[in-house]
Amino acid sequence: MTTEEKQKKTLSLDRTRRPGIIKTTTESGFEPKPTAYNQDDIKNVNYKRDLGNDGEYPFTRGLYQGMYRNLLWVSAQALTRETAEKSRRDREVVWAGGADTIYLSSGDINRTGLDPDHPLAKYDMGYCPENYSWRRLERDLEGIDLSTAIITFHGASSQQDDVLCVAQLATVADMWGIDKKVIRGSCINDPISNAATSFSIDFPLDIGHRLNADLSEFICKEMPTFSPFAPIAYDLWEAGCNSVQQLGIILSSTSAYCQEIVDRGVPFDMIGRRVTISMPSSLDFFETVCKLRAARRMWAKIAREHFGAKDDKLCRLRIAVRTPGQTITRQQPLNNIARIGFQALAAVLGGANAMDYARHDEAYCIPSEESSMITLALNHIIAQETGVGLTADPLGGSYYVEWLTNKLEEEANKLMKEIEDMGGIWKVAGNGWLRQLVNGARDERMSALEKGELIQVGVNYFRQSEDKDPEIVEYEFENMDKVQSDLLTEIKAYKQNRDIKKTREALLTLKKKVQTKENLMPYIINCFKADATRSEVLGMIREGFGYSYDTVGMIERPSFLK
Amino acid sequence: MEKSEGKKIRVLVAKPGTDSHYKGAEFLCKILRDAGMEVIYTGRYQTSEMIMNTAIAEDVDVVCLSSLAWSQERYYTEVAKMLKKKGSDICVVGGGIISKKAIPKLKEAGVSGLYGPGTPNEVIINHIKERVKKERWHEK
Amino acid sequence: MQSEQLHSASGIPIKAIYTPEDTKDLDYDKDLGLAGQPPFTRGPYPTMYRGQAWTIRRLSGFNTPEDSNKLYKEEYALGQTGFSVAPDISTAIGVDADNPMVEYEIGHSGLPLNSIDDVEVAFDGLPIDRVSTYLAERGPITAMYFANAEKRGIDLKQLRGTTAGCMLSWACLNIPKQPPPKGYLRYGVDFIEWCSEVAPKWNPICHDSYNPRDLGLNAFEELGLLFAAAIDFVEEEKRRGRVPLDRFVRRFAFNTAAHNDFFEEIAKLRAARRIWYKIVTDRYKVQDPNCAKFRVHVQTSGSTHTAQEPYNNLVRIAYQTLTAVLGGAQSIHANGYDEAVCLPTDQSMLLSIRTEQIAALETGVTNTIDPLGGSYYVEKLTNEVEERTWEYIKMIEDMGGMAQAMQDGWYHRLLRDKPIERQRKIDSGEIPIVGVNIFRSEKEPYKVPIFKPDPAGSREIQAEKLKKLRQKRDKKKHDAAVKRMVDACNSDENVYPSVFEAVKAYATTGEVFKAQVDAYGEWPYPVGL
Amino acid sequence: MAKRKIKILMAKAGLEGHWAGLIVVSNALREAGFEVIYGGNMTPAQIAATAAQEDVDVVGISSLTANYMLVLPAIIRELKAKGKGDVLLMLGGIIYEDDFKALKKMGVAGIFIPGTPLKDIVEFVREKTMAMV
Repeated sequence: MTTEEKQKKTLSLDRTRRPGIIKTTTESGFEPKPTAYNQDDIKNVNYKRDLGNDGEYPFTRGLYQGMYRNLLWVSAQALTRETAEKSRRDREVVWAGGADTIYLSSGDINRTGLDPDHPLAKYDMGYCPENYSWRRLERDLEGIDLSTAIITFHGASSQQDDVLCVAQLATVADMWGIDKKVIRGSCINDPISNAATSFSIDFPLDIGHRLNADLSEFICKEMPTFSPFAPIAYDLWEAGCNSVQQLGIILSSTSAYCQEIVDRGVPFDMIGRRVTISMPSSLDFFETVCKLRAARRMWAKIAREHFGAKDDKLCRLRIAVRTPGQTITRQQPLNNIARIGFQALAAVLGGANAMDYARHDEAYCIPSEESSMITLALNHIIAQETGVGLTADPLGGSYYVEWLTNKLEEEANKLMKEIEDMGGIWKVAGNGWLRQLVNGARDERMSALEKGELIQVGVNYFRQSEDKDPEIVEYEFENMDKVQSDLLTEIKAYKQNRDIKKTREALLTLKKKVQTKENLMPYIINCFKADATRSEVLGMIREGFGYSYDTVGMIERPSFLK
Repeated sequence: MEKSEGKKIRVLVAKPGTDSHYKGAEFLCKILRDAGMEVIYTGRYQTSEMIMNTAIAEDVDVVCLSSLAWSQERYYTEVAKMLKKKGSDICVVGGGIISKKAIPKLKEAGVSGLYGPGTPNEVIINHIKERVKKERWHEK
Repeated sequence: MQSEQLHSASGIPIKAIYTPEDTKDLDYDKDLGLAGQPPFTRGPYPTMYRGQAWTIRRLSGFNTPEDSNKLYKEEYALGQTGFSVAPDISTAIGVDADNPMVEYEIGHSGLPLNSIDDVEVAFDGLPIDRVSTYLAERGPITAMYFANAEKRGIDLKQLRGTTAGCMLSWACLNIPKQPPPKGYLRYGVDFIEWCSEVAPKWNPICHDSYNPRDLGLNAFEELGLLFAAAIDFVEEEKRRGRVPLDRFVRRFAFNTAAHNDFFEEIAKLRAARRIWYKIVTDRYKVQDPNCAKFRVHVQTSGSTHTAQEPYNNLVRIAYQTLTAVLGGAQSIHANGYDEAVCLPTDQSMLLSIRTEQIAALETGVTNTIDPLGGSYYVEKLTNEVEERTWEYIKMIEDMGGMAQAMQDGWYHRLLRDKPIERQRKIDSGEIPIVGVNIFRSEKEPYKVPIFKPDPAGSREIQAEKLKKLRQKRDKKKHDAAVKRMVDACNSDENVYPSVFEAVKAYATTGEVFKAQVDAYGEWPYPVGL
Repeated sequence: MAKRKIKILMAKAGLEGHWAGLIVVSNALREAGFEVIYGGNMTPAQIAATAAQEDVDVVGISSLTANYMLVLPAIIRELKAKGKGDVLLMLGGIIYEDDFKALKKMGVAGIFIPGTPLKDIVEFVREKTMAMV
C-alpha cells in the first residue's frame, strides 16, 4: 500500500463526519450552483421550440412517438473468437440471449491494414475474424438471412477498415444474388476522429477524405437502409474529450460528411433518414443524459437550417451509445457491473437508439460468455424491470436537466463556430489543431485521475490490496499456434489458387481509378470479387495517392503487381 | 560506481505488434521522464527484432513493453530471449492488460513488472529502479 | 421485444409523454420549494449531498458479539459510515440464549445480545461517539447501548443513532412472545419520551415499511402503512400529553424499501417528504418546520433478487440504490447480490459498499440537489403517489388506526394475501423478472462464491456467558431493579428509566422483555391460510 | 373408490420471520387440490406431533437463516419417534448447494431454492404422492 493510500485508509478509520462529494463539477467542468435548480434556471426554455413532444422537431425528447413503449433500443454485443466456428457458436448464445445485431468488429491486423501473412502480423493474427478476403466474411455470415439481419461493422477507429468491410459485404450480397438495398446496418466511416485520436494506424487523411465520400455516396445510392457513417464520439471520449468537445467535433464531422455527398449531387433526402452518431455514455450520469438530448436538438437545427430539410423526419439524429471500456477497472472487476449499469441507464434516459456495452472483465481478457450474458441481462433489466421505458424522455422538464442540456448545446455551438472560423473540421483535422485539442484533453483527464480529482473507486479511492483473486472467469484462447499456422496456410493457398491475371487487372484498374473522380467502391468490390486481399486493395489505393504500398512500410508490393 | 544511482537510467518504451493503444505507452514515457529517467519511445508497430536492435544500439538499461493485444505474452518473452541470446543484461518490464494465466510464464522468461491498468505511478517507477539496481550490481 | 407494462408497478397509469400541461397546477413555492425548505419535497437539507453524502450502512451481525465486532470493524475499514446492528431471532423475541425455545436460533440472521456485556463486546473499539448506529430492536438493547456509552464516558446528549422500534416490521415477522399492538404502542411511546429527554440527538423510532413492502405491497400502500403507524404514535402522545409534540416528533426516522420501478421509487420519497410535512404542521400544528423533516434510510429490496444468475442482482441493487440517491435518502443499505443464494460473503459486502461509493463519487449525480425536480413526469408521478397515499392512510384511520387494524387481523390478512398475489403476477409474467420468467437460461448457472456461517457453538458460548453473568451480578441490586421495572410495566408510568437501571444491574434481555410482555400477555398473531 | 386427499403440513423450522415463501407455496399446493395444514413457525417437536396427529403424507419445511442443518436432523428424529419417519419431506428457501447431498442422504426428498416455478413444486408433490393414493 502506498503512503497516499495509507493516509486514505487511516483517514477512513477516523471519519468524524461523512464527507461531502469530492468533485462538484460536471465532466465538462460546469459548476452547478449550490442550491437546487428551479424554474428560474430555465425561464428561457420555450417548450414547443426547444423541446417539443416525443417524435416532434427538434426531437429533444426522442426521435419517435412513445419511444421505448413501442420499440426498444437495439442491443448489440461484440463478440469474436479465435476461429469462425467458435465465433459463431458464442454469437449464437448471445443472439439467443437477446442481442439484436450481427456485430463484426475488426482486429488489430485489419485495422492496421495488413494481411495475416504480413511479418508484423505473426503473433497478432487469429484473435479476430481476419477477413482478408470476401470469402472469410462470407463464412461469418453463413446461413444468415441478410434481408432481416442488422449488420454492424465496427472498424474500431480505422476508417479504411470500414470501407473494406462494406465492400466485402456488398461483394457477398452480389455473389449470393441478394439485393443490397435490403441490407440493414451501419459502419463508422469517420476519418476525422481517426486523425484526432489516431487510435488506429495514422492513415493519410487525403485518402480518408476521398474514401469517406466514396463510401457514403455508394451506401446512399446502393444500400439505402444502411447507415453511411456513424461518427464516433466514443473514441473522442476514450481519448479524453468531455461532452462539449464530443458534441462540437462529432456534429461538425457529421455535417461535413453530409456536405461531401450533397456536393456530389446526392439529395439530402437520401442521407437525412440515416444520419447516425456513436456516443459514449460517460461516467457523468446527467451529462450523458443531456448530451444525447442536446445532440438531437443541435442536429435537427443543422438539418433544417443548413441542409434545408423540409420534412422533419429528415432532421432525426440516431444515436448509438457505447459504455466506455476505459471506465472498466482491473481492480475489483465486479464493481464494473454497477458502472456499466449506471452508464447504460443514463443512455436510455437520454433516449439512445442503440446500446453496446463494455463487459466487466475487459481489463483481464476478451469478454467471456458469462460477462456477455450478465451485460445482456443488464439490458433486459433496464428494459423490463425498471419501468424507465414507460414514458418518453422521463427527465424532460427537470430544471437541472434542461439547464444542463442548454448549457451543453451553448458551449458545443461555440466550439463548432470556432472550428468553422478556422476553416472547417477537415482543415483542423489536417493541420493538427484537432489532435492538439484531444491531447490536451487527455493530459487533463490523466492528471485529474492522478490527483484523485477524478475518482475511480477501488483504484484511487479505497484501493484494496490486490492479493485477492478477482472473481472472474477469463476467456482462454485455445491452441493459437495451430490457429495461426492454419491461417497462414489458408491465405497462401487462397493466393495461389486465384486467377492471378484477373486479380492483377482488377487491382491495377483500381489504382488507375484513384486518379479519376470516379467513386472507388465499385472497383474495390471488383477487386474482392477477383479474390484480391485487403492489403492488396489498400496498397493500390495508397500507391494511387502516392504513398508506400505497405501501411507500416515493412514490405514491398507483391511481385505479380510489379 | 552504481549505474542505477549515478548515471541516469535509460529506458526504451516499445510497442510490439499491431496493437494500436498508445496512451499507456506515451503516459509511461511521461512519468518515467518526470522521474528523471532518459526515455526513448519506439512508437507503434515494432517487431521483436526492431525492439532488440534499438535497445542494444541505444544501450538502455530497461526495455518497457506495452501492449493490450493478446500477442503480448509471446512478444514479451521473445524480446527477453533475443536480448539474453545477444548476451545483453537489459531488463525487460511488461505492462498492459495481461491475463492472470500469462503472468507466471512471463515471469519465468525474465519479464518483470506486468502492471495492469490502474497501477500507481510510483509502483512502476520504484520497480524499475529496484530492478536496474539488482541487475547492475556487478558494475559496482 | 416490447415492454408490456403501461402502468407503474403500483398500477398508476403512465402516459406516453408528460408535458408542461401535466405540471401546470404545480405551485413551486407551495409544492416544491428549495431543498431544506417546506414542504421539503426536494430534500430535508439545504445542501443535501453537496454538504454531506448519505450514510452507507448495512444491517449486519452474526454468530456472536465477538465475531460481529470483527465484522463491524471490517465494514468500517471498507468505507462504511455507520453501523447497523441486526440482533438474532432469540434477541428479537427477547428470549435468552440458554432458553430451550431458541435452541436452533442463536447467531442466525443476526447476533445475540443477551446483556450489557454483549453490547460492550459488540461495539468494542468502534467510534460510536462519532459515527451513528442503527439498532434493529425495540428499546431494551438501546438502553444497554446507552449504558455502555455512559460507561465509555460518552455524553448521551451527543450520541447519534436510531432505534428501529417499529410495530409494522415486528408484527409482520410473526414471531412469538410479542405483546399486542397496544402494548407495542405503549412501550414505543414510553421509549420516545424517555429518549427525547436523555438522548435528544438519538432517533427514538424508525417507522419501517421495508418488511411489508417486500412481502408484496406497492409504493403508495407502503407509505400509507408507514404514516398510519407514525400517526398512531403521535395520537398516543397527544392523548398522554407528557411531552410537547414538537419534541416528540422531532427525531422520528423512517425506513423504506427501494424496488425496481425506478421513477415511482423516486417519486415515492419526494411525496413522502411532502406528506410528512403536512401531517406534522397541518394536522398537529407543530410550528418548527425542523420537526417535519422526513429523514429516511432506504434499503434495496431483497425480494427483487434472484437466485438465478446472482450477478444480475448487482444491477438491480445499483438501480435501486440510485433511486434512493435521486430521491434524496439520508442513509442507504445496498443489499448483497448473493442474498438469495447464501448469507452475504465479504466479497458481496464489499461490492454493495462500492456500489454506493460509485454512485456517490463517480457518477456525479450528487453534483446538484433533487436533479429530477421539475421533470413533468416525476412531478406528476410524485403527486399521483401522494394522492393515493392519503387515500390509503384514510382507509387505515377509518379502521381505527394502524394498531387497531393489526389487532383486528387486517394487517396480517394483507401480509398473507400480498405475497400470493405477487407470486401470481410473477407466474403470469405480469411482473417480468429477467432470468426467472423471461430470458431464463437453460444452461448450467455459473458459480458464485459462498459464505456459510457456522453459528454452531454460538449457543454454548452465549449460555456460558449468561451463567457467569447470573453468578457475578449483585443479586439484591438486580432483583430490586427488575422489580421496579415490572412494577413500572404494570402501572402506566414510563418504563424506560427503570429498564435503564435494570440493564445496568445486569438484567438480561430476556428479563426485560418478559416484564414487558407479561404486563399484557403474549399476543397470538392472527395468521393462517 | 374415491381417491383420498393428500395431506401436507407446511411449517417454518424455528422462529425466523420470513414466511412469505411458506405462505405462497402452501397456497399453491392448496389450490392444486392438496389438503394443506399451515403450521407457521414450529419447533421440531411440534412439527412431529402435528404430523402424527393429522397423519400427513408430506411435510414441507422452509428455512432462510441457514439453520436447516441443525433443525432437520431434529425434525427427522422427532418424526421417527412419532412413527412418521415415512413422510415425504421437502425443504425450501436459501439452501446451500453443497448441502444438497447431505440433505438427500438425511432423507429430504425435494429441495427448492428461490425462483423455482410453483408448478415444479406442485408437480413434484403430485408425482411423489401418486403411489400413496
